[in-house]
Amino acid sequence: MSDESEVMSTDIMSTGDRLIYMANQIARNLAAQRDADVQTAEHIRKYWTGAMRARLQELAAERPDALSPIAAQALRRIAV
Amino acid sequence: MSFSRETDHGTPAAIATGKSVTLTIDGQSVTLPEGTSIMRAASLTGGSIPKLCATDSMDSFGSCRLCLVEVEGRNGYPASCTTPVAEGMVVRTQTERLKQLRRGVMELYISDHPLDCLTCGANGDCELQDQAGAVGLRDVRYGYDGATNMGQAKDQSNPYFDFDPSKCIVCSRCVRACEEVQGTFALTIEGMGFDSKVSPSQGEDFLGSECVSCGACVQACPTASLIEKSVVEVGTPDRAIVTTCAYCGVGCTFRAEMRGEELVRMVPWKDGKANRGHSCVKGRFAWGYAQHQDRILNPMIRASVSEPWREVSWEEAIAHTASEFRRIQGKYGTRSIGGITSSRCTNEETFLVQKLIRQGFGNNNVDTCARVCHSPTGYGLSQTFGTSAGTQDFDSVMQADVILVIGANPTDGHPVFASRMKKRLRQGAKLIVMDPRRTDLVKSPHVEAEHHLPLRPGTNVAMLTAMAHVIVTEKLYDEAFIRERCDWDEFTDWADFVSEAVRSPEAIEPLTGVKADEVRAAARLYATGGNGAIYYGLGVTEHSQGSSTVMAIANLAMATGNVGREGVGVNPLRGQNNVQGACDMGSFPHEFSGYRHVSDTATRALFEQAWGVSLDAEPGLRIPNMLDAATDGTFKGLFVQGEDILQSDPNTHHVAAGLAAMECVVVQDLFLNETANYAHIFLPGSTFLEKDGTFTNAERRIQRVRQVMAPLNGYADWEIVQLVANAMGLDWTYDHPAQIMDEIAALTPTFAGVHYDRLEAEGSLQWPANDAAPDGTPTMHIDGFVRGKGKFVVTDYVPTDEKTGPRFPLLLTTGRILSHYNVGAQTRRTANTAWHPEDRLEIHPSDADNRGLKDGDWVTLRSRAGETTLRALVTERVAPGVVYTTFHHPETQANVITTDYSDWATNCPEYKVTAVQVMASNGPSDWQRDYADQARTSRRIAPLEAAE
Amino acid sequence: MRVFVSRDMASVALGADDVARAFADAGCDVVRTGSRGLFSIEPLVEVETDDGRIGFGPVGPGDVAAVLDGTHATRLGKVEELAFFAGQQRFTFARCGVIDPLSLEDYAALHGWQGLAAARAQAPQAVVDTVKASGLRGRGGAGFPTGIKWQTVLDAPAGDKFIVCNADEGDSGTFADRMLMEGDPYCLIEGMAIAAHAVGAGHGYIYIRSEYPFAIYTMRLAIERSAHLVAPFTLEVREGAGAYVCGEETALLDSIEGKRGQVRAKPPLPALKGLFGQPTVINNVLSLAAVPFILAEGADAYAAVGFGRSRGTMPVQLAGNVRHGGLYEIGFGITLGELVNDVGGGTASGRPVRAVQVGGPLGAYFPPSMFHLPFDYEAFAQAGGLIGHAGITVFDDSVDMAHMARFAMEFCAAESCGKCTPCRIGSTRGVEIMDRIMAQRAPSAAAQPDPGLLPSQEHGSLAKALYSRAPSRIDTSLDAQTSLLRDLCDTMKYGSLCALGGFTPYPVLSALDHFPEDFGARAPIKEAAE
Amino acid sequence: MEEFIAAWIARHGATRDRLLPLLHAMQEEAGHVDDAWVPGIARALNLSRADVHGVITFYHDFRRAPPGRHVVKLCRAESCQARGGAAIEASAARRLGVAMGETRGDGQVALEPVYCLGLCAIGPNALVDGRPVARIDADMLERIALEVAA
Repeated sequence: MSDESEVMSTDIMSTGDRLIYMANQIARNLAAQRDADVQTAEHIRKYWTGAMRARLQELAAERPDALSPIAAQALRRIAV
Repeated sequence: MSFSRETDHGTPAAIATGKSVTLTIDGQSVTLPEGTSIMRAASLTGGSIPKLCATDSMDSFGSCRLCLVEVEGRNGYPASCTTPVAEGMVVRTQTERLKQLRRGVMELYISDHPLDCLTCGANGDCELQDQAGAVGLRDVRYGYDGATNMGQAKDQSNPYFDFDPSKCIVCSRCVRACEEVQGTFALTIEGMGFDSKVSPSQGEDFLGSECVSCGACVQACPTASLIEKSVVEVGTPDRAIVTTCAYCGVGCTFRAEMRGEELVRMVPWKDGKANRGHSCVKGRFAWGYAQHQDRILNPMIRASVSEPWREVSWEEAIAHTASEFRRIQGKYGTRSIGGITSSRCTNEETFLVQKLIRQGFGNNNVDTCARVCHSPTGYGLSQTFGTSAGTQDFDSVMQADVILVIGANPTDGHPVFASRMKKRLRQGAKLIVMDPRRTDLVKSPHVEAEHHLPLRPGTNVAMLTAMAHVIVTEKLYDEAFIRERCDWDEFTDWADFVSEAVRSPEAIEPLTGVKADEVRAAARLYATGGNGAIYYGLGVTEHSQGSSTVMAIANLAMATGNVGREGVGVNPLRGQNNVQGACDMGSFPHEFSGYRHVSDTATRALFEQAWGVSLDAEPGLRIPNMLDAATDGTFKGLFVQGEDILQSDPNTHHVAAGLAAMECVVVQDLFLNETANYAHIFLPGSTFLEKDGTFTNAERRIQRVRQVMAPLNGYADWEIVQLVANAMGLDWTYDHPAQIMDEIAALTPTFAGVHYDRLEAEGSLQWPANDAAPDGTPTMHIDGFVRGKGKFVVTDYVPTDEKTGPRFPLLLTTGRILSHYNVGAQTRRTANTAWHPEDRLEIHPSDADNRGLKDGDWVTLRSRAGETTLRALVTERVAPGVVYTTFHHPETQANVITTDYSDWATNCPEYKVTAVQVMASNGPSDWQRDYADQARTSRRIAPLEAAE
Repeated sequence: MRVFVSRDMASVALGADDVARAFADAGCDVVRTGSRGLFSIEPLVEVETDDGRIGFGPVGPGDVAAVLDGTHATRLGKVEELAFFAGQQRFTFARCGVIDPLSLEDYAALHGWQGLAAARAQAPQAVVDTVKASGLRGRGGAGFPTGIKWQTVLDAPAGDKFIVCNADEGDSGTFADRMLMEGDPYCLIEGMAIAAHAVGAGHGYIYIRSEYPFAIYTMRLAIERSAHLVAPFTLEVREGAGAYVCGEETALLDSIEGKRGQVRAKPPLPALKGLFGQPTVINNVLSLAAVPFILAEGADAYAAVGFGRSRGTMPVQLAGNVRHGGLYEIGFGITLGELVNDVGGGTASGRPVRAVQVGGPLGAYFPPSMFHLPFDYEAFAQAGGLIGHAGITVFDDSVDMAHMARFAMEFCAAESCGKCTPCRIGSTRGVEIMDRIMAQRAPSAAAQPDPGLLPSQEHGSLAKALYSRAPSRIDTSLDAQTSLLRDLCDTMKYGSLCALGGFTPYPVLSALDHFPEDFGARAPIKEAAE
Repeated sequence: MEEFIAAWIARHGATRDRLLPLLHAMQEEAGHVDDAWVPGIARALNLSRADVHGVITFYHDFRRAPPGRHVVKLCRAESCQARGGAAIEASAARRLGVAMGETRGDGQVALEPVYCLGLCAIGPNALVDGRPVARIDADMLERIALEVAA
């Protein structure tokens, strides 16, 4: 069994980093739209599992500056 | 021999002019379209005129002179293949005089032809043999002491067919097929007069010539001069079953020609509406993998991936699968398991896998490999047009005036469609190619793009927005179309956005590296050149802005009114045979079949009522999220059907880590693929030749796949899924895929009218096929857009985070080559390796020089995600600063290099942009060696005795 | 003193350059002209005197003095008054041999460009009507009415249209195209410009066979110098590459398009879908060169001359074993005998004329018994022959007609484009049949070899196995091979895609029918007509 | 040869119908069209190698191997035969020591057939290194033999 740790220096984002990165990326690509934060929220509600949305809430709380303004505003719109 | 060959009317159907003509042939009055040849007219009305150089897949040639007829009032004996019918014409086709002339011609033919009919590979299937009989040849008075073309060496270089010049009657059907049908022009006639000889390229053997081995010439050859090796070995076929190819998204239909139970050859079906009687090397010849010894035929299980496999009975394997999944759900929760559907299995099988997961597992953790190719298409086109599929059928290209190809290399990826596109280009349509590489469509024999925009990888949105800038600022948009079919306010928003100076071709030139006036010229041509048709591939979707690019494309089409009629449209060239079907069937975690969101209560109620369970309203995990959840310890079980995510998905380390963290990985496939290295249960799958079902190709055409031979592994894939489902407590009672399609039709509005009896009758249907469109929908959005008004979406260029820098100065983009398909699992187990035995790194001479690299050297390719080694191919096909490779061979594992950046909307991986460094290497990287060892150990199968 | 010496390829082959140099060295002002068209008097030198140009010929480089002082033995007087020239009606070849081919002034002085001016003053349809009224028919050999061909191209929908001149004159015994291109190039150019105006074509090609280097050189220079006069119509020369079949119009078009010179099936006619798929006028050099006269002098002047439906003049070429070989432009209707005996003066060898081939290698052989035939498309067709490009090759009684029949098949085999079966395979089989016939016709052969016995008689089982196709069953007797030759000719004549395979039976069958004795026949089928 | 082709198409254009003119120019420059240059020609005119090979092998004029130092093209057509062409052909082959249609072993002279030079009243004719020669008889043949010996 090849021990995972010896594998080449991997550049895998942790799950948390990836969720932050995904949220910011969605926000950045919808920035040019009229109501970017509403659209970002709608997108996350439509495509993310409940667990992913909940995890993002926790992360946003732990690291308030991690999310971009649009992403942060969008998150506030997502009730759950 | 009663083998029902398709009737060959000798000449193609006339180009419709609306007018028809009445004439008499052999005393019978017939009425036919103007322009029809006398030969075709006779054939269509029950008559038959001898022919050898005429075949209805090509224009008439008039060289064999067998088809002479008499026409009242016209002297001499015109050839019926090259003489169109005329009003009031009186034709006689069977007079004594004609018989005498035909015998005279045949006597000349046979004076220069070997007499070995009884031992010839084409015995019983040779037009020369048939015609010699038909004209009643009894004598060859010329004797055999004169000059002949016999006794020439046979060319057996091509792995699939032989070329025997001694049996050639120089009818040029092969040369014409290579020109008109395939468009490669690899054959010619060498010399003149009696010494005329068919010659690949410069008189070389076929394998060494420009031939791409599409098989059109072999199919066209009336004698045994060009013949499949399988026919020579096995014998001529005696029955044929029409089925659909399991390789790319063109969806070619073939006649699987059998001799008893043995498949002799695959011949493209003339009535196939996607391929119109043409094929490529993969569909035509590379089907040998179905009987390859690597096929796993017995189920196997093991406790951990470090142990060798243990063969078990089906019952044990199925029960073990069910119990493991239930165990994991018990321990880690309902959502701790999920599955991946295949884009290579049938619609019915894909539907059952997502049903197993939703009804059986009770969650929406289902995804498909469309995730990594055209998921942005689904998202982008549904946002703008309201439907997740291409707008045209393939025939539509023949009405196009301007063809814009973006991020696609059809001559390699969709060869049969590329041949039809090349034919249209030779008729005068103009071509624009937007691709970092100088693909064949940019310039190759008889094809030349009007404009090539070699943009830097990752700058698609900037380029398309700049083209929009030109179209809007120079008022080239179709205002009437926009006002009628789109939302004017949304258009003006979009128009103002794209008009800003910062989005002009001049502004983005430093970014894309393409001269501004080239961009302006291309934009003007697309907008004003007549019917504008856009075809795009993974070079659009596999980017961090894949979805934005698709929407930018849709914007261009709407702005110029190029939607809703023949010859225009937005056409994704979908990679795999059923990737469109896989998406249609609800393989994505967020939607049911027909692209309806899981949160939509009405739709969910429909499925809950049909399946008798309450369904999860929450979207499930996508593949990358499954792997993340696995490393986090919350996702422990995975069912993978016909998919090899370890080789095809990006950032191999990430995939490996995810798989390794799971407790039960079930793989259902033909061979022990790379993903199986981390699997605990292996359920042997069946090939497309061994089961019934349907595939849906890139033009939404649903076509039948018919069982040609009994499944070697004992079950069709849908039967296996049913076994697992019932073992998990469900009570599925399907005994034929037709019933599954009926269920799909009942639950999916766009498939409402799709049933097997209709598919048998019509040959194929393009969805939506329902009461609103009883005969299917060749062209979409004719009157209005599916979503009502076409939606202009503002798409702003956002640079990818994958940046080049001193450590990784070059940009890597990936793709596919003609002879291989996807990860090569099938094609590597056929003779296709003759053309592409290893993945090569294409690198520009200047980049190679300043690294001291020569063509063929071993090089190390390294990105921040990983490193591998392969041999260099120094070429000007790639621009300076850009390198390219394919991902067909596991030894190179190109995807160890690709990073985990992906499309913002669908997480489609950014295969096309990876910052890399290339340097001389002295051999395989450590990782490759470790990987090879791991793969070897993991593929051991314990010998049966040891198990007792 | 001004003297005129021909620069025509034939004259040069006979030493005209040395003669010209000798006169130049003697201080004369030497004007190089085309050839007058009578090769027995070449190299010809014409001296300009007060009462016109006095011709001397043939002249050698050493005869300068004798010519200049008028005492040279071969003094001919005014060349146009010689019998060979006086009897001609030179509508097309009027200037040939008189002017400096590349001098625009010389050309204009003799009615040059008047036809073009007349044409450009009329509407295109009017020009086409004039050509129709003239009764001009294709001089290449098909004899298709030129006016009707132009009408089809004029009526074709707009878009690029082309004028193509077929200058692939590959028939043995023909050189009129060569002479005209080397002697009066502007005449051809003017004809093509008129055609361009008549049908709305912008560009023209002149496809000249590579065996005519002088004509290629002269035409290219003439095009350059006259470009301004024919603008906006533009012209270019395209050089053939040694394929006789490219004299067939569709093979010629494929050759210009950069392809193998293979014959295309018709329809579509080149007039509708010709060069690069566009409507194309494709005519022979002589057809186009006749047009300036017709436009300048009027259709009636041209139509007044002729015979039956063959209107106007035909530049006949006398060749082979003939005393006065050369170019004789005369109205249709003159008989074959008058041409061969009166104009041609019989054979050069002095032996009796045994046969003449009319219309090049695909034309029929005529015995003296048929010398009554009037030169007319229909008359020759009825007599089982053709006029073709009006070349007459004379043979004396030393000719072996079986050898000539064999050569007809050999020539077809050498030049067949290889596309259609009757010609590709038939021509080679034809040569083999003739070899068998010629091998058995030798009168000294004591006993006729037993029909069916091949020299290498196979006894083994292979012969038995081949059964109906065993070599021993193939009847190689004279009668069998002769009837096989007739069957082959039938297949070639009615089966071939074009005239190469289709007309090769003309020389073969005419030789067999009119000269059976050369084919070993015991009794000649037809008594000689005399 | 690549430079020659590039220069030529720069002046004359690179459309497909330029193939024969280009082949003529190359043969004039180098005496023949070598198989090795075909890929370059094909790339220049955007044709396949098969297209170019098919054209080169179709036309008699184009040679794929270097010609003899001297080339005698003797006319074999009917008019020259009527004036004794066949006999001259036989003696020419003997005198020059090369069969009709071949190049002599030492590469000094090639005797090639041509079907009509348009000098049909003054045959037998020939082109000797491109120069027209008429009424060939025994001593003219002798002069030709000496000329091509050089």
